[in-house]
Amino acid sequence: MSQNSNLEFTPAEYMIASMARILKDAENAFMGVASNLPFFAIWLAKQLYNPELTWLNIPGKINPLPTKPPKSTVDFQLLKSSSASITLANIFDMSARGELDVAFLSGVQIDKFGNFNLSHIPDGDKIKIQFTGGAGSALICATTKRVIFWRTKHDKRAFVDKCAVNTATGNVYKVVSPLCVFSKKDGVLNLESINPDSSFEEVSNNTGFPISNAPFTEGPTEDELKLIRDFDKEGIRDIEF
Amino acid sequence: MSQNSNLEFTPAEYMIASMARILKDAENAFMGVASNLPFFAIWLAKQLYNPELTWLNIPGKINPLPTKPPKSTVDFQLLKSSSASITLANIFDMSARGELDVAFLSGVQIDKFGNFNLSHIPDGDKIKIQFTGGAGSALICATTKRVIFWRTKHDKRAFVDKCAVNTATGNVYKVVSPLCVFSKKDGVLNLESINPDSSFEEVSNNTGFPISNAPFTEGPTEDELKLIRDFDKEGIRDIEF
Amino acid sequence: MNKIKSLQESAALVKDGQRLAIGGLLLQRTPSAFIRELARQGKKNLKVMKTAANYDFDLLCFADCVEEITAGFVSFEAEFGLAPNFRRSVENEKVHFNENSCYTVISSLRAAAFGVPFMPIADLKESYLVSKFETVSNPYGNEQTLTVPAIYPDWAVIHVQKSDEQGNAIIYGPVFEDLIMAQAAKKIILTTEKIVSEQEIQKDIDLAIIPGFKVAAVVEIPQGAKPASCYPFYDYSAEQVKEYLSIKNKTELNNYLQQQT
Amino acid sequence: MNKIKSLQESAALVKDGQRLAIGGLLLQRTPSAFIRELARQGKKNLKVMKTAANYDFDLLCFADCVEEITAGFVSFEAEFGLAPNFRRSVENEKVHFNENSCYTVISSLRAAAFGVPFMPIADLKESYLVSKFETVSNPYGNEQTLTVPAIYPDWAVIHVQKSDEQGNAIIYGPVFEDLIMAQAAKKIILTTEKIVSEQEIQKDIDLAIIPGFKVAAVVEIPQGAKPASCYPFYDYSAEQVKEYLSIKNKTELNNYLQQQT
Repeated sequence: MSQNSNLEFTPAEYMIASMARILKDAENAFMGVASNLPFFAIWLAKQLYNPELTWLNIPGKINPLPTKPPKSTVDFQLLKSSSASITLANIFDMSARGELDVAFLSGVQIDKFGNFNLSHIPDGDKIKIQFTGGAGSALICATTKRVIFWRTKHDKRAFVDKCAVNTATGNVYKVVSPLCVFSKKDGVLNLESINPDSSFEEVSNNTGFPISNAPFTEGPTEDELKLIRDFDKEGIRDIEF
Repeated sequence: MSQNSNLEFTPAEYMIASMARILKDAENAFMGVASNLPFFAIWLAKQLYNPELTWLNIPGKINPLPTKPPKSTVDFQLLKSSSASITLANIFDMSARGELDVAFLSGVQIDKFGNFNLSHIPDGDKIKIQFTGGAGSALICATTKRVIFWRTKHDKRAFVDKCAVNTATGNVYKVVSPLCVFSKKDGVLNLESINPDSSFEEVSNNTGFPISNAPFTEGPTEDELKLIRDFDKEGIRDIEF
Repeated sequence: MNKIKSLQESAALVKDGQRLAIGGLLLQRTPSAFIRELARQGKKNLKVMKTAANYDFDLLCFADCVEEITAGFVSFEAEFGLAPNFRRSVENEKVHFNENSCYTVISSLRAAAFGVPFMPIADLKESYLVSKFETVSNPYGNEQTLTVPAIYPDWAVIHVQKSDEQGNAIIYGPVFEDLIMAQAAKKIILTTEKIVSEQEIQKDIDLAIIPGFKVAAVVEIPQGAKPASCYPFYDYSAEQVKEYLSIKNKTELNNYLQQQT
Repeated sequence: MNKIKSLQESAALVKDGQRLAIGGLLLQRTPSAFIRELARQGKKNLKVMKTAANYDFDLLCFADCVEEITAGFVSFEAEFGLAPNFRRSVENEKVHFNENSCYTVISSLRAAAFGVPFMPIADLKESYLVSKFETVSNPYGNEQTLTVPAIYPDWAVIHVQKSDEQGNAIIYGPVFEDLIMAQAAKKIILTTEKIVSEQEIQKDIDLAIIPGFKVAAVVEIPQGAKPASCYPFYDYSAEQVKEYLSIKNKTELNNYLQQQT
């Protein structure tokens, strides 16, 4: 339970609220493949903080109005009552032109420089463990103005000193995990705030690079929690936990 | 009147029939801007010789079924009952990929090498006479397999020894005028056949480069003339004569 | 953000010397009313681009609004003849005609839309246009590859059949280069036959290919393409084109501009 | 020309070792029935490409049909987990995974579609993918520009909602990379929910973006994308995806393939 408020919240809710707040001043936000929590963050930001935010996603129906949370990148919910159409290729072009403001990316490893690995773990010239591939991340991370890296598991296998392979590098702005929020400053990740349900010790013990202490994140507010819970009655936000 | 048959026909009808016959074995044919006679040629070829010919045009509605002849490149007749959609950009891409079989181009000057000028007449570094610009011809002539040059006026100002400017050069296959048909062989235009209403002398006197004699073209057939005349009751085919 | 603007307000967004990509092609879906307003406001030194133009660029030449034209073709067709003011302006060196192929206009817009500085193109053989462009060596082979530079319009000006208040817009029939112009340009000005509800856009959502986020102005102008056509609502007007072509001097042009939307 | 073919006949057009671009994305509009038929026919050494794949490429790996995969992402999502046969095949070096960004897949297809040997792309900074590609000097400036090579598929295999007998086809909802694949490929194989009349295509002519002229085969397969979805007709089937993912060995895979369309 939170140390800073009497509201209870789950790690998913902590991450959703933390990511949604980053979008308060965003012009547009893109979520790529397999982006369960970014969906909720963008949806919440549009409800509560930034109704004019332009929401871009893989199916390319802009600003849809889903009636319940999608279970996948290509869920029909993402095609509902949208405002216009764009191709995935043209979303990448927007990023290449510098017109994409915020994008959410995830990966298996992230290191202290904000590089991330969605490719593989090498074994000499061979591939020891094959991951999913980085999807659009190499372009997005290099050209979208503010990249938010999110990961549902925070441990030393994920938060490493140096990635085995740099799939994507560049404009990492913040990193959101169930335990904390990092921001990138002077080329390295700095702890920005800690989940009030966690502690500096827990974050530090699960992070593969040195960090300095930071204040607690403001936990999800009553408004945030009510909106999320009313919308997601099936608990789709917890699918990756 | 024709010397080879007892059918009367106009210069427009001669040109239409001559161009339509070239399309007998064509896979697809593109007509660009301001292509009045090529329209009739393609339409006639599809009626009479090659129903499977794919007809591509600027508005990008493929194989339309106009109920009467269009008056311009963007006439709504070219949008009627078509079979699929393609953008102009993607028609150019087809040509660049080598997938465009036949294209019709016109211009102000054509020379004995099959170059043509739709740009201007220079006066030193300045422009003495500005023409329309070559539209897509520079690409089309260089990359479409067989280019048919057509021109409704056959005189020494049009058929020149050497163009003042080469707007487009390359794969010229045949040249069709009211007086005759040329074909390109060994890098130069050769007289292939003469309008039965004309003569070698008339062609020669109106051509700015040396030519050798050739047989008469088979004039438009009864079938060809009937189809053209039934379809074009307003005489749109004569608009440039 | 309220994007609904009058014709006057929207044309006032365009500054002298800016580069405009103009939607439609020849006499189809031309943003004609907007072009006339640019002329009424006496814009100067505009750089305009399009694959194939007539009424729009000829009028801007007539009104001395243009410094440079990048296009493949500027002319009316058989029914009407050449574009007289374009010709005169180029021959008198009042306007620089940066002659392109329609294809190279598209390729330059693609480079801008893709956020890359140049675009490889097909070989144009001995066309004199080649002298305007640079070649690079294909890094995956040995051959020389012709290229064109990116051209970045400040504005794409597009006439559509339907737009909502936020500039989410539907184009029916041929799209021509309008989509790639919208992508390549910094911002978009839309003139529309009708401003409709979001629900009306949703009915044809797969054709709503202009998203509103780069649209700076939405101007409702029924018949805004006239004398050009706007499929399927109205065809081009031969009479109105001839009326324009009959204008002999600046005084008559000013009268014409005052009489029209 | 009669293009209507059975699933067997159309898959027989594909020869061992050829390169296929596969339409749809993840579990949407996948030409799944065609993929299964490739597996049943025991194709070998195929080179397949797509931005983001799962069922299709995983199954082709499982059935040992693939030599090379060019893609940005190969995985199921949270509901189902990773693509187990893809992973195993790559880790065992039975399949070469030519990892790309989804963006570079698109850019390589664009180069092929535009008939040019390479495509300039945005800088990817220090991504390891950069080591796979060459840079050229922008001939209109001084900066180095990253590029990708054209990739030419022998076939684009696309599942559509409606096609006529000549392969003029409509895609409803997201098009993904299908159009650019159709342009880049030498020939196209279409599987379609329904073969419809030309008149039915004409009703949505602006969405009839696949012209028939490069289509070599039209195969009517209702539910042909299953277990993937085909908007707006049916959603993906979680149950059927799980059924596939429960297959443990080649014997079970063969049974599965025999039971399915």
